[in-house]
Amino acid sequence: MKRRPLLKSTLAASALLLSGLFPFTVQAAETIKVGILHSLSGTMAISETSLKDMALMTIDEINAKGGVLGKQLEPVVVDPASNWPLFAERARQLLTQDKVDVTFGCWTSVSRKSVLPVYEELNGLLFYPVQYEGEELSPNVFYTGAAPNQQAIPAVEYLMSEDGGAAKRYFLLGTDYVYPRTTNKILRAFLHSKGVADKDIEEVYTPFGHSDYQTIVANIKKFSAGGKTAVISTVNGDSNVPFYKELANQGLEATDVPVVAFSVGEEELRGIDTKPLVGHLAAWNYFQSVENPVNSAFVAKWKAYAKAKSLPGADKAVTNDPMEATYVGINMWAQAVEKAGSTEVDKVRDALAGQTFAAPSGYTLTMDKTNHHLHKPVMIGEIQDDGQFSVVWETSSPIRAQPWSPYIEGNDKKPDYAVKSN
Amino acid sequence: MRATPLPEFMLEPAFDPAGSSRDAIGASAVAAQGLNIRHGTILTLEEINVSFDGFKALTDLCLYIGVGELRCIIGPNGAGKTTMMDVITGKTRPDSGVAYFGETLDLTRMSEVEIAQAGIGRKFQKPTVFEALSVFENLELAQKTSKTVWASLRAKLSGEQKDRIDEVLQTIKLDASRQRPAGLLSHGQKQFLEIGMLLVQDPQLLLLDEPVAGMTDAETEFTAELFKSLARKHSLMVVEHDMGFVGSIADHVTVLHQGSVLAEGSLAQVQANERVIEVYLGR
Amino acid sequence: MSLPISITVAQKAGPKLTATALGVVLTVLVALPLLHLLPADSAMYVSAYTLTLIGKILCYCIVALALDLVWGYAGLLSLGHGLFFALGGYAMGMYLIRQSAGDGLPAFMSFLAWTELPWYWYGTSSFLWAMCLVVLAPGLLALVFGFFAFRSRIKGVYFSIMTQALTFAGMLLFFRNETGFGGNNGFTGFTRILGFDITAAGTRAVLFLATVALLVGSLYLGFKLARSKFGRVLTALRDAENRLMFCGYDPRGYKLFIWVLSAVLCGLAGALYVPQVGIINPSEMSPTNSIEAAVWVALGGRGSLIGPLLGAGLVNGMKSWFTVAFPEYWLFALGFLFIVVTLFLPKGVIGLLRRKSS
Amino acid sequence: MPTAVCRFFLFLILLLPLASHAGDAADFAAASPAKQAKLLESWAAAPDAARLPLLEALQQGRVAADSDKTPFIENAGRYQAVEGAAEPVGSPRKLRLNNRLRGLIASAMASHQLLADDPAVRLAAARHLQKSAKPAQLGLLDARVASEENQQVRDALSLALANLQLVDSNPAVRLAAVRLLGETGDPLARTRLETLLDPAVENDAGVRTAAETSLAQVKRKLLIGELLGQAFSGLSLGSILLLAALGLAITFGLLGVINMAHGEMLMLGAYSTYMVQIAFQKLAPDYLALYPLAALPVAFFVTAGVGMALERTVIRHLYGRPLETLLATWGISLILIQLVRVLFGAQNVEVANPYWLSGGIQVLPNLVLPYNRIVIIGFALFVVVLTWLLLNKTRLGLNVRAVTQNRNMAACCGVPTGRVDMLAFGLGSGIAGLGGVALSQIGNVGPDLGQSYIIDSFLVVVLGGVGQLAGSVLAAFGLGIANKILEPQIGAVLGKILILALIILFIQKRPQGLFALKGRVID
Repeated sequence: MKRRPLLKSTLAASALLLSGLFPFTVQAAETIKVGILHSLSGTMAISETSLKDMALMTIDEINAKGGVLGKQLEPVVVDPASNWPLFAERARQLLTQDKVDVTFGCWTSVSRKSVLPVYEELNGLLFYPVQYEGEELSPNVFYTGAAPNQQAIPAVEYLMSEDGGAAKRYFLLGTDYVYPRTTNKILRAFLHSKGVADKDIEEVYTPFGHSDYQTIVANIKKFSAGGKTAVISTVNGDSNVPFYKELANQGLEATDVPVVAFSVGEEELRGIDTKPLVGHLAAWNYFQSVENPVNSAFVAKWKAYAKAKSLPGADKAVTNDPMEATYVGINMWAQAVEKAGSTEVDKVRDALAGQTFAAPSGYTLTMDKTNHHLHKPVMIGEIQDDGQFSVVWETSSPIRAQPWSPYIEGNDKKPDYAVKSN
Repeated sequence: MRATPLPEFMLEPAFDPAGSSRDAIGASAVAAQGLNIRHGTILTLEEINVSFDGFKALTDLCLYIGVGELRCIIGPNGAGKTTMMDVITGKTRPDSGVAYFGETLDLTRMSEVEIAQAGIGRKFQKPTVFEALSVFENLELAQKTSKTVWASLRAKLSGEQKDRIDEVLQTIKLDASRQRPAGLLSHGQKQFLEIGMLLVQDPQLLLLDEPVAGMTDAETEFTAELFKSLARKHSLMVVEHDMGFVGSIADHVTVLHQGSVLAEGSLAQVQANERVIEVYLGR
Repeated sequence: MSLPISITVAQKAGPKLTATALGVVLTVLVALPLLHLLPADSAMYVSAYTLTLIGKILCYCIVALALDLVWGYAGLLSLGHGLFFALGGYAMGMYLIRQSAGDGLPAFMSFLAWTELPWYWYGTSSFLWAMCLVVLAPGLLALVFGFFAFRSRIKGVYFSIMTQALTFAGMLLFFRNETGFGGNNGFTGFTRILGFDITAAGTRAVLFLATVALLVGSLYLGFKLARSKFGRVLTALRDAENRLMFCGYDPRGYKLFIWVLSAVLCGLAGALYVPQVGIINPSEMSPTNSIEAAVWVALGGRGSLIGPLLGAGLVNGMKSWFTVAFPEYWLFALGFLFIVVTLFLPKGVIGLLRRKSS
Repeated sequence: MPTAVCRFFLFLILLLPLASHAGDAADFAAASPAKQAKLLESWAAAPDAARLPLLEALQQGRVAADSDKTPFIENAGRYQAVEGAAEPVGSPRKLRLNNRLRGLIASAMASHQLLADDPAVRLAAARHLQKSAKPAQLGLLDARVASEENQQVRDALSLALANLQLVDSNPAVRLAAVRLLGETGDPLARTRLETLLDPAVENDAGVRTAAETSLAQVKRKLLIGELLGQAFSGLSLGSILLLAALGLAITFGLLGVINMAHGEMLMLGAYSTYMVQIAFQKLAPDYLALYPLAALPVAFFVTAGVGMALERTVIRHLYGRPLETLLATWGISLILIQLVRVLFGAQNVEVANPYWLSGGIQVLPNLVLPYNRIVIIGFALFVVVLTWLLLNKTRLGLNVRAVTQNRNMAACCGVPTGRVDMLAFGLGSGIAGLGGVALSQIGNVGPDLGQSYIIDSFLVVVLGGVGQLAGSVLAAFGLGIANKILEPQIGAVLGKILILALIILFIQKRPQGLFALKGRVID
């Protein structure tokens, strides 16, 4: 009886090691596999879960129409659990074990940066649906969210206009990570170019998950005594509730100091009582409240889907910009596969250039011929008391993305087409 | 838990039963340690005051222990006996007062470890041994040797050291249990093990807090013999409630009361002292 | 009380069987990277996915082992070992990012408009110096923190919470873009290591073998320590620190030694982790990661060296499997596992294996 | 149909006041945003009581226009023509306002309200004009100051006027205005006075000197407001930390359970609040404002129940093995988080502040104390007192203290230790639930709510000294205030890092926390 413990532990250890060799996948005949790489647990689940559901809905819709190339799409959903190394691991698994033809996923920049080398190494295809800081252009990624010039700069232009309140001073408030930092850097350069002096720009960052905005709101008030002020908020999703609550309770109203947010959409407003926030702004490329037939159908479909799948909070289901970007991305990919007649990445990539799609935003969006970004319209929405936005300003036509912002030094030398990062 | 076989390096040559179990300490000599005891006093406590949040645990306590003396400390509960030991071993810093080990070592300025290394050994009121280690390992750790990290990383027991441990194991009658984890010993056995650990540590001054609590009569008697044999070569300070035990070992008794010395002398003397009777009988 | 189980296991199993069992595991671990070198269509081919997954788990195993040395033996529960792991990882990451950036600045710095490297980046393009940093950064931090903590005898829960505060502060610091470590994005997009392509099969195999070697080395070291007098002093320290002091041992030195050693092991594990998973980011320092490491150790059975390895392997293996198989429900499974193990397996998995065998 | 005709005329007569200004609403509805702004500015300069209903409706966003650009006012879903009795052609659409227009509407509204009968309304209007008055309103203000009877309103108006008079051509008027502004503690006055220091702007040396004196006065007042504000935010943050940590002070501090699921108890408390809010919305919408009060007992009993169930099933098997409670409660916390995520969704849910917790009280011109924070400070103290009473003045408290100090002895004395453990854990969890109710009023309510408070909670309890209620209170307020003193100096991120570093240093000095028990400690 003396000999068993180590033997057993050895067996257990090797069984464990082997478990990694056999991922659990069911092979179905003649389907096209589509990877969905969104966090369903951990801190990012709050934002990404609805993107997973939207992707599934879109795939259902395409399948109902007969699929792509006569084959059904088979979604492979995995949970990278808001853990960045796990994102890379899951991506490698999707590409090499499940052999998916395309992946829709990621929300944070860091998760995209984490999987990027994997997609480039294995020549995979990733659709990234969220607005981001730019400074990247990979041949293996298609960016269906906004680049800074498709969101931040038009928003500031609006704030400078008479209708936007003709702000003279700008309080740039963000969570301390790359997207706010880069965006604010671009904005500062842009503001300089418009003649705003440094003393009229204040840049403040808070840690992740910051929940006490007393001091910051007091500072905004102080700052705003020096002239018409607007706050440009790149505060990360979760911290917005305490920020807006503090703003309302300290009596800062949108008429005095409007806040324009780049990370607050319909989904985030679900967790906030919006009555005190009426008049604050957000800049996106799509709002649920946009009125056009495509959008009405899109919203209705989503609500029905949420109800049918009894998703949590289905009775209050809303659509938002990244969801629209996911929807557009999957549809464009399907069109491109049809055009290429193959799911091969290189062929699909070529077919995607110049692909168009009538999007819920009411515009026909075009995938740029070279730079892997969509041409998107920009809309400024005002928060309403029902948690929706009403569009107060929009561009007359879609804008071409500038992933390499001209306001960052050295970017003028970067090519405006996709190159592998190594 | 079962007794576990001993790793090879711990296996010992047979112990020679002819060795003197009485003289367990062996040939250590107090004077050889470099401790200055010119005036024949190994421990000096003068005007010691300790208070905890306003409660005065020790008040102007004065106490002297001579070299080779066996001193018993008695006193009712809360008299300050354990606090005094804490002061001597550096666990509690006195608010004021003088505490010297020998003539030169100021105990109030030394850390617990320095005090232990200087040669004061202590047995706790509640027997404290290293429960996860075997009896043998307990003694091995306590043994007098270099105790730095580096030394312990490369430590190997010499034959001489093993002999010492075996000798002490015999003395404290735990030879048969040498491989048992100390946590499985009975209360009395733990008491003996702790005494054994003091023996291998070979201190010049031993502080023993209620050493015979939980022992049978025979064990108590044996302990008394052991302590008497230790005196002269070592100095002992024994705190005990068992008057019979005190009577059987002590030549000199100190009575503590409310943090200071109430009486000192032979057991008969202090037992006849009016104030002592008052304190003990509450008259 | 728990006897250092490793000793008992080794004693009971006998050196021969221990060697056989270790030999089997080792053979498998050495074979895996070699099989990875086969052509991809070969039947025995081990994919890069499998290799990096197991490599990652092995790195976690080293962390678990390091944590077991301080927790299982010295009784110091650290809830901040993720910090040391991440520091080692960052030191390696600095080298890797310099490799891929070539002569220029790393990309994240150039778009913050920095024109030169901060002083602490000096020399990181040298592999040797980076390796020194891998040891020095976690080692020195552990030394300084440990020196003060052990000097003022912080122990038990106080110690745990302080280490947690330490790693939390580290995380916040590294999240700051101005700290100069890429902020939230950390370092990614590594291309070369020592001039070799980091995605090449050969490089992967070597990295994997290095991890195996480090694991075996730390295990050997752990066994040596556990069986030395030093190991026994640690156990004594864990159970009765005061008694040990009255025996004349200064616990500070002992604690400091094992604490720094453990931190350095974690740093080394982090350094091997980064090139294999391809990213290092401040979330490695998040307190939850460190708590998870404690959970691996407790699950496997602390104070047993082998147990924590099993724990780390088991939890991470399950996590990898569950997040694919039941993405929505894996947290339930993991949570129940923790509860069941604590309630019914107080000595961890290794305790169960031992009980079955007796 | 004579009656019908009569009625029609009567109706027209009633509409007369509106009709007499026929055109205002129609002009507005037909204008472009830029024109609308001009209109509003002109209305603000020449108030007319009859325009008030229109402005009110505009302010509330109830003005709509049909396809003929005829203006209507919406009233409970029905559209009523502003001028005349036209029926809407097609369905009217609300006028689209932007922030600039809203600001101008508020300003016009204020100048109209200067004519109101109620002095309180006039006062509020005058205060609003201090911020927003435009030079075009100079004449109006001048006239109102002269005719205003109420002293307070007149003072407020004089200040509003003074703001405009700073650019008056007469140096004497400017001087008087500057002197008057020195009396206020208004942050806007500071900016205005600062511009006067420039000789290029203000050519009169006397006025410049006066501006300097006034500016110093204003700055002093502002500083007071700022310091008070900092102190208040420190207290407020402290009270939040305290509420978050108080439950843990019992489950961890007294019972010794390293309760990693404590954060999830806070989360459950917050979700209970959400459920109560939903129930009120469905069942008793009239009393919706009272839902936080009703949520208190609900949250307490829900979390206490969950806590007791956990104690019975899991934690009771782990007493004496504190570090293993870490593992088990960590598992519990994972399960609870995912459970809530599955039941309520991963997104945050909406918990609204009722009216009595919204807004704040303006203490000084630059100091607003939000009601929710004031209430939470009071609530925190209330819970502390309650806990203290429970632990020190009741049989249960005595038993709890007995069990935590010496379990075996207590059992020997006939204390039912099992039941006491259960109740004590339930109490700790219940208090965490109360904390959750408070947290729901200032931050997110989502599955991860607990995770963001757990580290701070442990820091508070440990810093205060484990098992010391008073220590936790002191530690919470200490941390809160220290945080708020550091934040304005070095920013939120570095501030937080520095606080953590300070805690680590502090524990060096007092390894057992603030309130450590001194004396003989035997181990």
